[in-house]
Amino acid sequence: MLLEARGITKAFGSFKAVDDASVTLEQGDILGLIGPNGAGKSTFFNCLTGDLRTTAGRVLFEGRDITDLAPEQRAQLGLARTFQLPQTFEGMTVLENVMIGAFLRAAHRTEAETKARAVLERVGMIRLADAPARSLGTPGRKRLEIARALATEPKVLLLDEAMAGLNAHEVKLAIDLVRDIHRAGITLVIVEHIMEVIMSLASRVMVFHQGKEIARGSPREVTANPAVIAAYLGTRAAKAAAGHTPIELMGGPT
Amino acid sequence: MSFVLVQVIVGGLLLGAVYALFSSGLTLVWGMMNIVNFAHGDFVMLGMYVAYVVYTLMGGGPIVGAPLAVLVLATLGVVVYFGLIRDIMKGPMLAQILGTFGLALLLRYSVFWWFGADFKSLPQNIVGGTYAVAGLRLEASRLLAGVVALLVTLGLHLLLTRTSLGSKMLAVAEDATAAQLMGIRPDTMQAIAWAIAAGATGLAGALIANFFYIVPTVGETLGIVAFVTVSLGGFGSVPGALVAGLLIGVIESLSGYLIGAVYKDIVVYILFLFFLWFRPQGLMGKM
Amino acid sequence: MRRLLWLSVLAAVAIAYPLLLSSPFQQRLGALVLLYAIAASAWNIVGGYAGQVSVGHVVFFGCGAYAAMGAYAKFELSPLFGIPGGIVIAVVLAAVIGVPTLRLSGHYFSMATIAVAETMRLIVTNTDYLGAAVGLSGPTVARNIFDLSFISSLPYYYLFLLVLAITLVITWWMANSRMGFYLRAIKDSERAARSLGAPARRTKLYAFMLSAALTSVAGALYAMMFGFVDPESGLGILISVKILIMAALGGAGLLFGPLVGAAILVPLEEISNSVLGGKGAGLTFVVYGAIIVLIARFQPGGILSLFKRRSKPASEAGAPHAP
Amino acid sequence: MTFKLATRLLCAAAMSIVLAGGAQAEDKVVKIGVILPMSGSTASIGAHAKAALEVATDIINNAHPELDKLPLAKNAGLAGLGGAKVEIVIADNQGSPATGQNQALRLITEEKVVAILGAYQSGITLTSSAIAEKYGIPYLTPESVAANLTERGFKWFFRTTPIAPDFVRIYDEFLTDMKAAGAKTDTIALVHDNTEYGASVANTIATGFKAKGRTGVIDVAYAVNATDVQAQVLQLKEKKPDVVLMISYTSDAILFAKTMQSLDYKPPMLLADDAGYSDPSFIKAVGKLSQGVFNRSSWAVGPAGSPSAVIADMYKKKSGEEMEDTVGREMQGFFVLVDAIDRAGSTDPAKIQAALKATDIKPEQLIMGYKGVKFDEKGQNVLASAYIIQLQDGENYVSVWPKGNAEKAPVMSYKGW
Repeated sequence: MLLEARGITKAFGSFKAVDDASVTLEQGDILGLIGPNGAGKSTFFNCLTGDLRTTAGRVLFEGRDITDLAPEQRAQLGLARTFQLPQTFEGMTVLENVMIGAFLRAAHRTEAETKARAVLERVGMIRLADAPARSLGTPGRKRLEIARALATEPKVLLLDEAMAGLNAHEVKLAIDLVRDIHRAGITLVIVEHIMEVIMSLASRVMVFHQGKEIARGSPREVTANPAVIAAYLGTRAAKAAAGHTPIELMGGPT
Repeated sequence: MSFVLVQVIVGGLLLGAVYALFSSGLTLVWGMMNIVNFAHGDFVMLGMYVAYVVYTLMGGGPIVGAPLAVLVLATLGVVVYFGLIRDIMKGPMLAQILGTFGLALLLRYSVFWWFGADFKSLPQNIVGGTYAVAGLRLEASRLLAGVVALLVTLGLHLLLTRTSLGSKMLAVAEDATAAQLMGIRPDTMQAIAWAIAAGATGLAGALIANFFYIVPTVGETLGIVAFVTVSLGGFGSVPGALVAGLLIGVIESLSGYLIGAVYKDIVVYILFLFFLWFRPQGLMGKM
Repeated sequence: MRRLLWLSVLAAVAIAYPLLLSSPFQQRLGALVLLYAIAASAWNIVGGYAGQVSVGHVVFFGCGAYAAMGAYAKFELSPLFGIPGGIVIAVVLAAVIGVPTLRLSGHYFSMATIAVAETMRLIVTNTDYLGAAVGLSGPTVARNIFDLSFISSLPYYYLFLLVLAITLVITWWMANSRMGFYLRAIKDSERAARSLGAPARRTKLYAFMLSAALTSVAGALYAMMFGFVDPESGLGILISVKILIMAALGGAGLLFGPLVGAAILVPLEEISNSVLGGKGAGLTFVVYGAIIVLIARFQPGGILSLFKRRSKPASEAGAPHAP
Repeated sequence: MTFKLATRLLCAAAMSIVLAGGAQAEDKVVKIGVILPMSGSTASIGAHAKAALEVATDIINNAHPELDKLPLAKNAGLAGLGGAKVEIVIADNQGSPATGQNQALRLITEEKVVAILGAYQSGITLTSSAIAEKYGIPYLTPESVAANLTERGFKWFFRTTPIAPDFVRIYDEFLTDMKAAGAKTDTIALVHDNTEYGASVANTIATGFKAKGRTGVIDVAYAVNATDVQAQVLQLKEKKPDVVLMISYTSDAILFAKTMQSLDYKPPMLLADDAGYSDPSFIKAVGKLSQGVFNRSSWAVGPAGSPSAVIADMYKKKSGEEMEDTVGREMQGFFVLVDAIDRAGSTDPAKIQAALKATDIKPEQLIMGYKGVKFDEKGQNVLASAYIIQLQDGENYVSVWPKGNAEKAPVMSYKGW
């Protein structure tokens, strides 16, 4: 077992954003986290990365308890992430951005630069290496985030809505990139709004609603689950929508 | 509790109200625009000089001086906003420190150039003497400042929480781009905020002038007090500045009386650092 | 290559300056520029590269100044002996201040450093051992060369030049190491930097301690040159602001930014004071203030950002390229 | 290359200074450097002192037979140097010991002054005189009172002003006389700030009083430029000292007067140690709240036609202010320095130094109430002294002690407002 979360609860005051959620991740998985806005999937995600401290529950990585480790320590162990709103290092070039990731496993500048260039080559951004990162648009920034995370040589890569704000063509390119990453042996956790992405990528899906896990299984199982449809649309609408597939309801391709 | 101690505490409360009064403008722009105004103390100083000019030219007291100070400083606030702040806001925090510190020197020494370095003072009791209430001595000019401090705090708080202007200003503070999409002009809102903040600061200066000395460098003394008050109260929190001001006033008075006046500022700073450790967002600030 | 050329020109100018402009006042101006450049460069490590705007850096400056003067006044040693002590005190103090305050972001950090500096100034003002408000004096008549009490500013000039060169080399080396990259990343987004494995707090703390140590050296050199330190000149918040302004004006986060800032502001201040100060109308500061305002308004990134090498524009930056 | 540009600018500016200096230099001009606080929180002192020194320069450079008792006044210019004129070059110390030292260097090396007068704040006098010592240029401080200044073994440093041990003697004698006249002087509160002036003077007075058997000394210290002094006034009100001795700068002096009135506190006797209480701004601001305050001053206006009255008049014409002790000491120091240059008959620093060492000025040749001017081997004027003056009407100080010099009898109880 690569990554495991047991009974994660995260409360802000009296409000429980995540309530007793558990998950296990095996080497080679692509786990999709879905749910409507405010369902708690992002909070759960941030508990896995260490950006948020859990109120209760444990997080284990390769059997080791990492609940109390800071994000940088988890990165050291092989956990990498991207951000929903890209956190580009604005004052640096594209290459330097990736070097920050590469420095995790490279002590010297030249070594980090070599590694970063290799990663840029791999994600198809080598031509932009010397461009200032602030000149990138949203798709570029999203991809740069992935490149930076890859440069840390992670075992698990957690993508937080890596495709939000991209057009259909760009989404396609991004999906190809994720597949490529997966083929390289990296396990993935994806938080995503776009069902198409989940459907085409995820091997397993976990659905959140109001802080609780309401369903899990393969993408097809989950999307057929009435509780999931109800969560997305409300109970009444779910009844009315009976007969449609959740993919259609959730704005996926028909 | 000894009688003197009561007088010390009452004196501290009045002093604290004054601190709150000249800090409210700072907390407003700091919270709304995330900008540190190093020239704040010099805005207070300008308010004091307006009161002084009103008195020497026409013998007027705070009834004329205070509104005029509000007007003059509010105008200055708008000018400073469009001339400087609007542009340095886009820059790094360092540019803001640079710009407002330069502005502080410019204002301070322009006044110095015009009025000279001599200490000025308005006549004692320009606002109706001192009252003895149950043996406590209350100076009318300080009482007036205290009452105005409460009114200004209340007024600013209501403005921000209860009026559409206030919610527009807060919307700009929250996210200028989003506010712009909703049809609010960030420029106008921020200029208004600067006018209000500078006006309130000018008012504070005009009222403090009734019982304090007036000199071009007085802003240095008052500015740092305002900074501590605002950070203790929480950046952007007007009620926070009031509570922090009162707290600092009472602590200064008590420690000045009980421990010794040379240590009172140390007590305040250490308390402040202690607070930063446990509650870095200040008394009433949001994270 | 071009860079190397410029560097050697700069070095040549710096070495030749006091020989070309040899009046004592010009030499002293040169020495002062270098002295402030040392302090501002030291500040630049934490304020420029790491983006942690410390307004209380004078605390470390004071550590050095008091240690140097204390070595003489208390133990009759050469003030030079105070330098290591000053560094140790500054570094320890930086750790004590840094651990709690570096978690704070932005303005809170600035305010905390102001409060620490003011507390320190008030404590020293009331400590008789450290000379209280009267301050500590250095050797007025040099007993030997190690007292560093010279008539000419020339020895100071070259000493400062050496220390500045060391400071800049350390800064350059840091900026090109993992630490420098991490600091710049933390400045832009601490959260992202941490997610990529940058130990943000530790890195900031190290930068703060390094900066404190170098600032302390600047303070010691300052006290040696002027032969005196008191709470106002060694721990006054105005010194912090002055250092900060020089770095910001030249270009914070750039290697030569602080030097450029010092090379502009120090002569501006001294010369405008020499020309206008005696008239007593405060005009010195009107001019000084106006110039700072104008630079902040029109060149918010500092003077050097004007000359910064334009990076290649990312013409197709909008879209990523598929492999 | 910005550094190069700056260097070039610097060159140009420095050259223009030199050129400007060169253009002004005439054959028979003796330049004297003056370092004063012309900006910052003590700038008003600098402005007043500047006016006083301009009056003094006028007295020296032009014939003033009405002041013939004073050396140098009668003839135009310096007789000892063939009628050479004196020119003062004022530099702003900006309240900073570093700036003070830089300016001392500039005055010596760029302006080629033959001597320096300065620098008001003791810390700045300390750093700027060190430069003069290294260059071998006479340095006279008319004002700075810190004890350590004359303890450095300097050979070029002189001080005309009375210092803290002199204050102890003066206050002790004054209080003894007042006690004989019926005032209670058993407990004395020393109210002082924590600056180098306030703390060191209070310290010396406390120790000195103890040595003279005055044991009832209460220490009330506060931080300079206070925002509020209510706690201190309440402390005084509670402890009820017989005498309150104020050692304060103008800002705090004004605040104390206002607070005493609002808290209705009148000590039986209020005695001030010069500084803020001598500032004309203090009298204008709160003189009417401080009627009856005693003050130490070496300055007192004599009868009409006396040198001090003539000078007070000239000064008022120049500055619009009343003459007072601080600027008086400044002016006196300047006269002593120029007198030495005149006697030296040369602008050679060593000769001026020798002349200063040989100074022996009699009381009638002075504008201030010193018993003369004569320097000991450390450079301190051993004959420095002061009067006690009183603000009886709240508008003008009159000298009330010692008797021989008194204009009016002291009014015992403090009137306040």
